[in-house]
This record gives sequence, C-alpha cells and structure tokens, in this order.
Amino acid sequence: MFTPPHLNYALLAPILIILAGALIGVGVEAFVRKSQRATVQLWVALITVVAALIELLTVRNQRSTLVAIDSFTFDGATVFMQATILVLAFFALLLISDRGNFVAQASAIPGSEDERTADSDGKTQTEVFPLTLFAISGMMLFPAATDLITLFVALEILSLPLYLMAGLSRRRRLLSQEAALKYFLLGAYSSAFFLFGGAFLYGYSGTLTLNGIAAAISASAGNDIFLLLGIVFLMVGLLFKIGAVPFHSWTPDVYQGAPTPITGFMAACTKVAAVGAMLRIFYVALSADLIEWRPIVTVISIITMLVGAIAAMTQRDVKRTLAFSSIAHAGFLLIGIVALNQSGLKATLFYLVAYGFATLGAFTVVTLVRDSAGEVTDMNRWVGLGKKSPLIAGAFCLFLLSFGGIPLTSGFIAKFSIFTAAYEGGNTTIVVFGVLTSAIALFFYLRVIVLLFFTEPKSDAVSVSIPSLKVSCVLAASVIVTILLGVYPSILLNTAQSFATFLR
Amino acid sequence: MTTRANLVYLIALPLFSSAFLMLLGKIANKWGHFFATAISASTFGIGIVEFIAMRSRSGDARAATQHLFEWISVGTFRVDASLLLDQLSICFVLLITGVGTLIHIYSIAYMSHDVDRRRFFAYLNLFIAAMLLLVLGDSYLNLYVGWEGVGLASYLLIGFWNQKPAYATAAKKAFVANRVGDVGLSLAIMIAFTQFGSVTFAGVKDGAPHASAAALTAIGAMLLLAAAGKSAQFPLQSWLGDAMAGPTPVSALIHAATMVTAGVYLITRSNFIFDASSTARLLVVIVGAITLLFGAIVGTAKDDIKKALAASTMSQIGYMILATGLGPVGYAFAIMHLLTHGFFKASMFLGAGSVMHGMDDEVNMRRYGALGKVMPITAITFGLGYLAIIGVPPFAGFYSKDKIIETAFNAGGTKGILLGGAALLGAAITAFYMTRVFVLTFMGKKRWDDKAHPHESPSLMWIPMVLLSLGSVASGYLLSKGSALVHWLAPVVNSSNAEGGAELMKPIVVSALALGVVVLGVATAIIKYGRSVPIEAPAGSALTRFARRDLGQDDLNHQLLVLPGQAITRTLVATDFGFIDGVVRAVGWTLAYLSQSLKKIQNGYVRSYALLMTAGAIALLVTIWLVTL
Amino acid sequence: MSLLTALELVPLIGSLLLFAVPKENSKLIKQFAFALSIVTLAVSGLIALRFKTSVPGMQFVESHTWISNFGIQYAVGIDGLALVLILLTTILTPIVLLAGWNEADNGRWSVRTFYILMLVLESSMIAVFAATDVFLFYVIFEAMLIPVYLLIGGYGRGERAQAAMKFLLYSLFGGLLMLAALIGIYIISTNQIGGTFDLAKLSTLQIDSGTENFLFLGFFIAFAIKAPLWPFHTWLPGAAKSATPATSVLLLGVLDKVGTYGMIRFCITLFPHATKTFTPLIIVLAVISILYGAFLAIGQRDINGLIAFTSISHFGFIVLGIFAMTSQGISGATLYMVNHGFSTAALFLVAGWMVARRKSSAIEDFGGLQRVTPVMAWCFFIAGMSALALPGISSFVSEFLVLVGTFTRYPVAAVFGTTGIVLAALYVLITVQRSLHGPTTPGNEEMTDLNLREKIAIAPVIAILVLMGFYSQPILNWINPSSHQTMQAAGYSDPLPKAGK
Amino acid sequence: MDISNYIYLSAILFVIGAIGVVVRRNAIVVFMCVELMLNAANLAFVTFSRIHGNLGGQIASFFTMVVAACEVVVGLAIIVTMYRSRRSASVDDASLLKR
Repeated sequence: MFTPPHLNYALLAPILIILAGALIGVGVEAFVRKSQRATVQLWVALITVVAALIELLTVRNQRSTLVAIDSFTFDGATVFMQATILVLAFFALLLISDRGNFVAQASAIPGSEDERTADSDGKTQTEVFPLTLFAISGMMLFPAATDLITLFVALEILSLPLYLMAGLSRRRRLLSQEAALKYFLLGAYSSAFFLFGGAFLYGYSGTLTLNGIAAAISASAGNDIFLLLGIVFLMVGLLFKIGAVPFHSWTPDVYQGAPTPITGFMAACTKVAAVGAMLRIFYVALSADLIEWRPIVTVISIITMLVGAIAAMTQRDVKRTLAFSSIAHAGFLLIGIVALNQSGLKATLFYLVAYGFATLGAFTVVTLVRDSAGEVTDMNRWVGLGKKSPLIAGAFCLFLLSFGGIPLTSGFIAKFSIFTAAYEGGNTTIVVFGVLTSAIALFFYLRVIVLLFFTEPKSDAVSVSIPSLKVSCVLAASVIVTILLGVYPSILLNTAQSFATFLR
Repeated sequence: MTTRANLVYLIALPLFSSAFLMLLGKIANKWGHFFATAISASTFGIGIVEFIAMRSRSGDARAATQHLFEWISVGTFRVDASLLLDQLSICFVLLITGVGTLIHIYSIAYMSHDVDRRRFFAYLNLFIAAMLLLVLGDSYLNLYVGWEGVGLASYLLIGFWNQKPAYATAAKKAFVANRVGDVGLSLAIMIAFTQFGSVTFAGVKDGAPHASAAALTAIGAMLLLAAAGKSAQFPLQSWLGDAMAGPTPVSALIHAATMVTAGVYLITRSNFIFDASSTARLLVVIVGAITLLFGAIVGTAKDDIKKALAASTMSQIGYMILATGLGPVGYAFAIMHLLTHGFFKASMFLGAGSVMHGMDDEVNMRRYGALGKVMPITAITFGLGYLAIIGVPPFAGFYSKDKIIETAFNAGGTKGILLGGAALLGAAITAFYMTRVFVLTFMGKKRWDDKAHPHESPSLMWIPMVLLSLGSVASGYLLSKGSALVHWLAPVVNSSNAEGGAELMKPIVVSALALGVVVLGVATAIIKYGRSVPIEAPAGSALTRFARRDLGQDDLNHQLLVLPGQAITRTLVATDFGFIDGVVRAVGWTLAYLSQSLKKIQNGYVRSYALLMTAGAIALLVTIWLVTL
Repeated sequence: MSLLTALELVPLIGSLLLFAVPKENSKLIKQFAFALSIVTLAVSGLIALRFKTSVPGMQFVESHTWISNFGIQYAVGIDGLALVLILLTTILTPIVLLAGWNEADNGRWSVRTFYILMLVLESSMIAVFAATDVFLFYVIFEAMLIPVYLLIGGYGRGERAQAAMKFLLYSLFGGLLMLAALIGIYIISTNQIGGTFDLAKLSTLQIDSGTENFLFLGFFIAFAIKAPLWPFHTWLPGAAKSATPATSVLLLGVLDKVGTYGMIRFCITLFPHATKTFTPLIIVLAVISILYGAFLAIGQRDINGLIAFTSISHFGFIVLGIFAMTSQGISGATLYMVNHGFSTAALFLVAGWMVARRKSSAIEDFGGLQRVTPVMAWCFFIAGMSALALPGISSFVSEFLVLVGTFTRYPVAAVFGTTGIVLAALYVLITVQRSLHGPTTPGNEEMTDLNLREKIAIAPVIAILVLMGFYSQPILNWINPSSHQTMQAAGYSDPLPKAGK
Repeated sequence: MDISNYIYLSAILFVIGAIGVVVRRNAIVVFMCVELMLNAANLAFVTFSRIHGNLGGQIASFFTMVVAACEVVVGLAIIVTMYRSRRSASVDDASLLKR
C-alpha cells in the first residue's frame, strides 16, 4: 500500500519559486541571445527572489512541521532565516550583476587565445545567475530541513553551485580556480563527515528526523557511542560550513580567491543558512544531550573567536582580513548556540542580519577599489583611500566598526544581545572571552581605519571606481541597515523576538 | 559678646590695588607706585583707627569680627570667610602696614630705575593683602589662604629679576620649602577637623581640652612644621639665604620684618594647642634653639651683607620660636621680640639696601669699609639697629631678647640650663657677627675700587630708615614698660596668668650675663676686623668654610632630598615606559607573534588543511569522550 | 521634550546643519559653530537657573522607550553632579572653539569636519552626563570616543594616528569590560524586577557578593581607564601630546571626567557592597596616582606631556575623594572635576599657543617668555598656580576638601596625598622657571603675545579660576545634595569629631 | 556473522578514505577517497537500517548516491579546469593562496 505524501506547497513555494527561477535561468542561458543574456538573467533572478520573498511573507504566519512529511518544518525561525537569505541574496545578485567580475568563458585556459577572444567579444557567460539561485534554494532548505537526508541534500545543493562560482573570477583566474578546488575538496571532505555523523545518529536512534533523534536522546534509547560519534561528525560538517576553528582553513583562501561578489554572497548567506541549520539541529535534536556537546561548542567558540581575531591582526590582504573577521564572527555566532535559549535564538537571528549586511557591504567596497589590473586587495595599497573617496572609505569604516561592535552600529546590538543570551544561559565564561576577543578584534578593524584615513596616500595609489547604480543600492542598503539597526534596533529585535521559535 | 567691625577693607584695598595695577598694564607705569603706596598707607590708617577703637573698648569686647560670606560648607565642614581682629592680630596689622608703608616709600626711590617698578608695587600690595589675611583670618583655613598668598608674593618678589636663572631658582626654592611647611599646616587643619569638627580658632580652642594628648601633639608638631617652613626654621631654613635675590626692600619687608615671622604668629595663635601638649612645646624649643645657633653661626661667615642679615633673621626668629615654646609668658616675649625685630631688622636691611644703592649693587662687605663717612645717615640708622639687635640697653633688642633668655633659663632643670645656655651663646655670637657686619661696612679703611662712587641715598630712602631706627631705639622700652604687651596680649595667650616657675636666676643676673657675653662678642669682632681686612676672603678654618656653606644645609638637602627625588623620578619615568606601558606593548607583541604563528597554519596546501580538519575531528572525539567520562 | 534633550540636540542639529555650509567657507563655519556653542551655553544657563537646589534626586527627567526588548530607555535627568559637569562642558566648548580658531586649518580633513566633530562631541558629552539609563550611558560613553579619535588622528600633531589608536583601544577595552558587567546586571534585573537599565531601579537589586565584585570591577576598570587611574594611564600622555589644544581640553577637561563621574554615579550607587570591598585597593591606587603622576610630571620634557601627568595626579585626588566616602570627599571630588576642567583648559590652551608660536613642545625650547610675551606668561603662570592648588584659586578648595574628607576616614592616605602638594609645587615651578624665567633663549625673541581673540578666550577661564577660588559655595550647594545621596546609597555617613565634648 | 562487523568495516573504510584525503596528492584520487568515505557512510546507513529494521537508512543511501554523483560532476569539472590551466592534477601545486 503506497500513500502519496502530503506536501504543503504553499509553504514550500518560496523554495520552489527559486528553483523554478533557476531552471528558467538555465533556459535563458540556452535560448536567449548572448548580448541580452546578462540583462535577462538579472531580471529573472531578481524577480524570482522578490517573488519568493513575497510568497514567504504571505505565508509567514503559518506554522507546520508536516510541510513535507517530517522533512521540512515551517516555523518562525524558518521564515526569518529564509527571508534574511532572500533579502541578502537580492542585494548580492545586484552586486554579482555588476560588470566585469566574472570570467567570460570558464572553460578557457587562463592566458590562452580562447580567453582573449571570449573576453574581447564581451560575451560573458551568465551561468552564475542560475547557479546563485540554486545555491539560494539550498540555503533556504538547509535551516528548515528536519531530517538528516534533507539536511544533507540541502547542504550539497547550497555547496555545489558555490564551489563552481568560486572559480569564476575574471582576474587572477589561477587563484580563483585554486579556491574552487580547495573549497570543493574540503567541502566534500566535510560533507562526508556530516553524512557519516548522520549515519551514526540514525544508528543511535533508528530514525532520520530531528524530533525522533530528540525523543531517542530523551529516552536514552540507543548506544551512546553512536550518539557521540554522530554528534561529533555532524558537528564537523556544520562547523566547516560556518568556518569555525579548526575547520576554518579553507575560509581565507576561498574568500581571497573567489570573485568578490561571490565572496560577499557566500559570506553573508551561507553563514545564515549554516548557522540556521546548526541552531535547529542543536536546539531541536540535541538539546537534551547538552552536557556533552555544550562544553565542546563553548571551547570551539572561544578558540574560533580568538584565532579569527588574532590571525586577522597581521593580514595584508583585505579579503583575507575579512575572512578572518568572518571566522571570529563564527565564534560569536556559536555563543548563540551555546546559550540554548530563546534569547539565544533571537540574538543569533539578529546577529545574522547585522553581520550579513555589514559583510555584504564590506565586500561591495572591496569590488570598488581597483587599479588597471582589477581589484586591489593588498591592504598596503588601500592607504589613504579616505582622502580620495571619503564616502566609500567611510562606509567601509562603518562596516568595520559594526564588526567591532561599536555602539550605534548594528554589530553592537548584535553582540550585546548574543552576550546577554549567553549570560542568561549561565555561561559567563564565554561572555568574558567574547569581550576579550572583541578587544583584540578591534585592533585590526582600527588598523584598517588608520590605513584608510590616517596615513598619507602613496603615489602608486589605486582608484575607487564610481559605483554603478546597482552597487550603490547595495552599499546604501548595507549602510542604512547597519546604522538603523544600531540606532533603533527594536524594529528588527521585535520581529526576531516573535519569530524566534523552533517547532518541534 | 563680640564686636563687629569693617575689616575687609584692610585686605580688599591692597588686593584690588594689586590686581588693578597688574591689569592696567603700562598705563599705570607713571603713577602706579604712588597709588600703591597710598593704598598701603591707608591700610595703616585703618589699622591705627582700629587700634584706637580697640583700646577704647575693654575686656572681651576688644576683639572684633567680621563675617563676610559662607566660603566652604560641605557636611559638617564649614568655613566662612570671616575676619577676626584681636589684640594679637592688631600688633601684626600695625607692623605689617606700618613697616610695609615705609618700605613702599623707600622702594619708590630704590626701584626708580627699574622698568618694572609698577609690577613690583603690585606684588608689594599683593603681599600686604595676603599678610593681612593671614593675621586676620578667624580660622586656620583662612589663615592658610593668606599663608600661601604671602608665599606667592614672596616667590614673585624673590624672582622679581627672574631673568637671572639663579634668582628664579631661589624663588622656586623658597616656594617649595614653604610648601613642605604647608603640608604641615594642611595636616594640622585636617587633624583639627577630625578631632574637633571645626577649623576656626575658636572651635579648636573649645575642643582642645577634650582631645587626646597624641592628637594635640600631632597638631602641634604639624603646626611647627608649617612654622618652620615659613619662618625658615630648622630643618626648612635653607631657602632664606637664597631669598636675598629679591630687591632689598623685599628682603626688609618680607624676609625680615613680616612674612618670616608668620610662623611665630601661627604658634602664638595656636597657644591652646601648645599649652596642652608639653611634647609639642619641647619640639618647638628644640627647633628654636637649634635655629638660633645655626643662624648665628652661619652669620659669622657670610661676606654678603644681605646674607649675613638673613642668617641673623633666621637666628632671631629662632629666639622667637624658642620663646613660644616656653609657655604662656613666652608668647608675649616672642611677640615683643618679633615687633622690635621688625623695626631693627627692617632698618638694617634698608640700610644695606642704601649701601648697595650707593655701591652699584655690590654686596660683598669685604669691598666696603669706611662707608660711615660717605653715608652718615645710613651708618647711623644702621648703627641704631645694630645696637638694638645685639641687645645693648636701652635699645629695643635688649628688652625683648633679655626676657627670652631669662625665660629660657627659667624653663627648669637641665632643659632650662641648656636652652638658656643656647640663647646666651646665641647672643654672644650675634654680637660678634653683627659687629663684624657693622665694622666691615662702615668702619675701617675703604676697600672699594675707584669705579664706585658711594653716596648717601635720596630722602625718600633715608626717611623710612630714620623712622624705623627710631622704632628700634624706642619700641622695646615702650612695649615692656609695665609689661604693657604682656597685659595687652593676656586675653589671647593667657600670658599674665602664667605662674613664674622656678626662678633659676634673678633677672638682673641674666641681664648682666647677657651684657657680658655681648661685650665679649663685640670685642672679639673688633679685634678681628678692626684693623685690616683682606678683600679676598681667606681660606679660613674648617668651621668657617663649613659655615660659609651654610653648615652644609644645601648639601644635606641635595643628598637627602634632591638626589633621591631625581632618582625616583628617573626610575619612575623608566618604569612608566618600560614596565607599565611595556606590559601593554608586550600584549600587543604577543598577539602579533601569535598572529604570525597562526599564519603558518595557512600554508596553502589542501592536504594540510584536511589534516587539520581531521585532527580537529579527532580532538573533538577525544574531548567529548573525556566529557562523558 | 525637556530642556535637557533640547540642550543635547542644539549642537547635534547644528553639526548636521554644518553639512549644508560649503566646505570652503571656513570662516562662516567657524562663526556658525561658535554661535551655536554660545546658544548651547545659554540653554545650559537656563537649566542652571531653573535647577532647584532644594529638590533631591533627578530633575528635568524625561524618558521614552528606546529598545523595548531589553527594557532600554532614552532616559535623561540631572542632579547637581551632572549639572556642574554639563555646565563645564557648555562653558568650555565655546572657549576652546574660540581659542583654537585656526587649529583645524592644517588638519588632515576640512575645517568643516573639525567643527562637526566638535559639536557632535559636545552633544555627546552633555548626553553622557544626562543619561539615567545605564545602557544609554554606555552607548554614548563608547560612541563619543569616535569623534575624539578622529579629532586627535585628523587634526593632531606628531604621532597622532598611533596616539589616537592607543587612546581608542584602551577606552574600548575598558568599555567592553563594562559591557560585560552591564549585561550581568541586566540579567540580574531580569531575574528580580524584570529587565531594565533604569539606574534608580537597578540600584535596588540584591546581588550576591561574588557577582557584585565582578560587576563592580567591570565598571570600575572602564572608568579607571577613562579617568585615568594608575596603572591604566599610559594612553593619556601620548594622546595629550598629539591632540590639538582644543581637543586636549575637551578630552582631559571634560571627557575624562566621565570616568570619575561614572565611579560616583554607577560604581558606588549600583554596587555599594563591592565598593566597600574594593575601597582600600582603590585608595591605594589613587594615592599612587597622585604621587606617580607628580613624579612623572617632574620628569617630563614635553609641555603637553607634563600637563597630562599632572592630570593623572589630579585624577588621583578626585578618586581619593570619591572613595573616601565622606561628604567632604565626594563634594570636593566633584568640585575638583569642575576645577580641574578649567585649570587644564587654561594650561592646555596657553601651552597650545606657546607651542604654536615656537613650533616645538619641548619645555627646554622656551625660556624667558615673561619678558617677551608677558600676558601669555601670566596666563600660564596662573594656570600653573591653579594646578598646584594655590589657595585663592579654585582648585585649592576642592583639593583641600578632598584631603580633609579623606583624612577623617583614611588618615594615612591623606598624609601621602598631602605630600603631593610639594611635588605639585615642583612640577609647576620647574616648568615655569624653564619656560617663563631666565634669559630669553634664542628662537623666542620674536614671539608675539596673545592677540585679542586669544585674550577673550582665556579671560573667562582665568576669571573662573580666581573667582571660584574665593567663592565656590553656590556650586557646592548644587553638589552637596547629590554627594549626600551617593553616601546614602553606599550606606556611609560622615565620621563624627573624635574629641566630642 | 555479527552485524556490527559491518559497522566496523564502514568505520575502517571511512578512516581509509580520510587518510587518503590527507596523504594523496592527485586531486582525482583525493576526490575518490572522499567518495570512499561517502560510501562508508552508505554502508553504515544500510547496516543501521538493517539493525533498526526500518527503511530510513536505505533511502538515505540512495539519496547519498545521487548527491555523490552530482558531486562528481562538479568536482571533475573543477579538477579538469584546474588541470587545463596548470597541466597538473596535484593538489600540492594549487597552493598560491596562503598566509
């Protein structure tokens, strides 16, 4: 007897819309004339994202654990994280569509005649848009998935396009390809861990659903060794995605090598998805076993914050610096997981938005600083940018200050709420370390500000290209969100508060 | 029952005059000195009026007060800006304004060639105001304001020619030494407040009988420290000699007649503290005795006329301090000596100024000689002061100093003999060095070279000298006649109630002894300096050389305070950079080092990243296994 | 909207308006900013007039919900303590604007930016003293560092970027510790009375002593860095050497007072028991600061460094007074904050003019200035006298109150503190002698005396220094009720005279 | 035969795969090792499915196979591009991004 599964299409619709958009994008790639492809692709992607967002908002108040049997839960956290991903993705798409960031023909050998031909024809390939949409769909699925299979599939859907996109840079293609390779190999390696962990959780509980695992843990129904192995291996996969130490090594290399808009997209959206999934797994499935994993996550959080902050101090490449900053932030985000309470969830949600916009904004600025050979990421050549274009440099400083958690920026409220949550959860150690790390982290944020504003520009200095309208939009949005959430965070805090629930 | 009087003008007039002259700038150059002198004279006038009014009142009503405004009031700590003019303060008011006015007049001529004369007079007026505040304040804190005010005026005046680095240094030295004393005064006030909840003289007096001996001794000792600073007493005496860098009228007014005696005023004013603590009194007499000998010995070796006089001042104030430590009757004698000293020392300083005026600012007495002929008035007025200070009857010093020697002998026991002996020895040495000064300056053969054209000073200068010398002739007799001053001060210092104590020697014996040693001293000096005096000072004995070096006071300070102070400063500067800031920098370096080390992990090889991940996974496994154990 | 909010807004809105003025028209910018600071001064004057001495507690209170999730309010109100510090701010700002009229001309950025930063700084300084919500206080406490940072780094001299960085890192580090403590106390309030940052409500919390000690330290270290107390002071000399005079005045004169203000307002009020525990330690640190700062001032060769170290010494006095826990001590310390503000202002401004004329800040490069530039020399001298707390000049009253207040409870500390007055005499007089006295050294002969603008700028400061020396009771009348309340909050009362009748 | 031996086998395969990733230089081989690890997980899934007597594990292994296939596509694409530009499939040659 086979009962067809009941699928709640309305609640799945945001993801489906994105997938549909991605498929249309593939079609566009095949059927639309090269000269118009870029425009069409952009519009398709943007409309898709907006449509998905609208759909998401129309169903935002519905709650269900049975959207697709047990595999997908539509709850407050899902809505919030999907919406965050969509909004960030919208701006990331604008950034991606900006001219000249992507290779004309990815298959052409760097430095070959093919490449020059493809380049001079101006026939840029535009597969990046459908790839992005696929990745977005995976990202949206990841934090909402409630069984191990779906989680794994979602993880792969979001990762595989990113591996490819990392290799699409127009300039410094060798580096870009290397980034793709590293990202891919290590990503696949970590997925293996994730899957293996899933297998053991299944072995422990006999079920693939998170709720089932939670029930099994409460009943301590299985072999504890399996549970521990399962938790550890699953954790490796998740920690890899958010870039926590010691699974972080890929981050600086990939952030540096990937095309900057992709880095921005990846840094902002992947983090939301991965942290979201991690939150769900730990809050829903593993919360009963917190004695065992909490100390470990605490230690990892502390080490991650410290390593991220300390390593960033002496970096010379802007993108690498931002990568280490993102590692440090992974540590801060882990605090929210350690907190394991509603405030922690709320704080993490807020943190993700704040961090996402600041990160996107920061990478947007990176795309603007150029010389004749393309983007300049060597920090020594950013010297004195504040004099040449105070607004752009000022925006960059704002993002850095937000990363540093200076009051009246979104980062401050984010840190404040996440520390509060941890404190409330009784974990003062992590707060103390968080505070110390913030101090260390400040050092390198300030170092960059000093370079930008307090050092005389050198003669070979780079130029800041005039941002296009699209890029200006991204920049403006990031600046506005960063300031607004710092000055009047209630608007988002209230939302986060009401959406910060996991249906079990 | 208190009398109210309008006393504020005594302070306000000179204070505003001073500010006025400073702010007005060059416009007032032409008439500023006259204005300042007029103001000073008018304060003297007010003083006279108040004195007459006070005499006309009787008993408790003699003291007059004026409450101006609430100055500081926090919790129970309440200090009003409020003035008190009683029998003790009026003595000072008259001395300050009287001598002060004479010196203003003198200075008009003395400073006539100085471009900054207006500023000089502004400072003088500032000094008068501060000094009057010192003696008129009705609480220790008000006194403190005046106390430091005169310190400031003194600093400004010593350093009046501060373009000469040595003079600027002298001014600074005076201020700092005074500040050390001020620490004492501050602490005394703090202890008083802690003990009595009040810092007014009346409040402290009321509370004194209830306080513990230790507290009273502590207050007394701190007040003595303050007095030592201001009055150049041992061990804070070293600044006075250098203070002679100031214009001579300043030396006369501030560093001889008035300011330096503030310590005597302070102790006398605080008689209720010292009466109640014999330990404090003992400290006072020890300091007084040491200083009077110290100053006298230094005075024998100085060739600089002003420094010799300064040493003499130190010694004479030593007498006064000694007297204040001798109990109730001593206060009156101290004040009497203070007043007579005010006259004769001012007169001699002005004389010295007059000599310098005539000798192109030459101060070395070995280059004087026989000036009596060319400067007769100066010589006579100086001579009268000289006779007064060595205690030749019937000049003023005889009356006042004799009383102190006598009282010292009567202090009883070994103490009495030691103190009396010291005072007597001091008198002998005083006679010696003052004779030396007089002889070297006015008698013998001329030793100045032909470039100098000594001449008598203008009348504006010699009239004050004459008036002051008259005072040094007559004041002693007038004040001691019928124990006038003792009775006058009795309500303040209890002087007349004091029992006589065991009389060791009859007064007449003491006087005879004193006269005897004076004659001895004078004779020795005349024998030694009467005939030929080398222009270049002979090497002299070890003691002479030691005395010339102020008995090593500066060396001692240098070794004990300056060098350790510099060492501390150097050490702390090094510590601040090396250690405290160093720790901060070390944190930075450590982090940077760690950061560099972390870079090594990031070697670019995928395989080692994978290895790191694997190691991490294993570490997680081990940890979670440990956690579950 | 209460007058207090208006007072905060005037300079803030003014700074926004400045954006509308074209960058090149620096004269108009300066005039506008100056006029605005005068308006602010007028508003603060109005507040002072309407301030009632007899009313205990906060006045001009106003509160609105700001971040409801955390019970955070925009809540302002002032008592005497806050009032005098706000007045200090509003009086000093126009003075430094006038005094430093040309300071911004050679900066890294435009003149307009300088004045915008200045006005933003003024606004935040007012707000930080007015805030009665601890979170609001914290936010401003941290945010105001940025304009100072930019002012030092953008318009300073010497190794300005490095000095500004050090200043900022130190302050932010302290701020982060305070943040941790802030969160701690918030959580406790959540458990006891519902999450709030309201100062009055927070002071009613029951905190267990271990936690209280940690929370206290979090706040205290932040304030000790700001104050700055030994051994957290090493950022100050660099900042003072590098900042422009106007910035230095606002930094040391007003901004650093936030540290000592915070100790009274937050450390003592919120954590009375921990205050008791740590008082001995703090007293020792304060005494060390007094003597250490003085010795280092003696050893300084740079005139601005000297002023910085004297300030460390003076902050030692202020902290000593605060933790003496007597009404004399606390009132004296509060008055000291005001007096030190003006005294430092005078020193920095005159030193700034000297440095600007001589193009060197080494003390040894000056000499004989009294003959060349008498007015400037006199101003410096009077400022120096106020630094050594000469009676008759305002600092004396406060310094003496601090010492007498300390003596009644901690005599040994007071004795050590009192020896500081000798060292003060040394560092002031050595400097005076080196720079003003002696023969006029080469390079100074052509120095010009103060011009009219500079005279007008310095005159009020000198006048305040002298007048308040003779008559500071009106200010004490403002201060006394709030120090009384602080003592009550900490559970202390003045010791009685020992020799009671 | 004890069914838990399959778990041991799966663990051994996983470890072999992990070691392979760490020690091998050729990108293809490294990737194959990852595939080996995925298959180890599959084996575990199937075994557990057997132990628990439900089908979840078997379904999971099907999904894994599909995903692994996708991964191969993407992975080979990347490795081939890499090989084309560098004429080498050694992962150690791709080490420009560092420090």
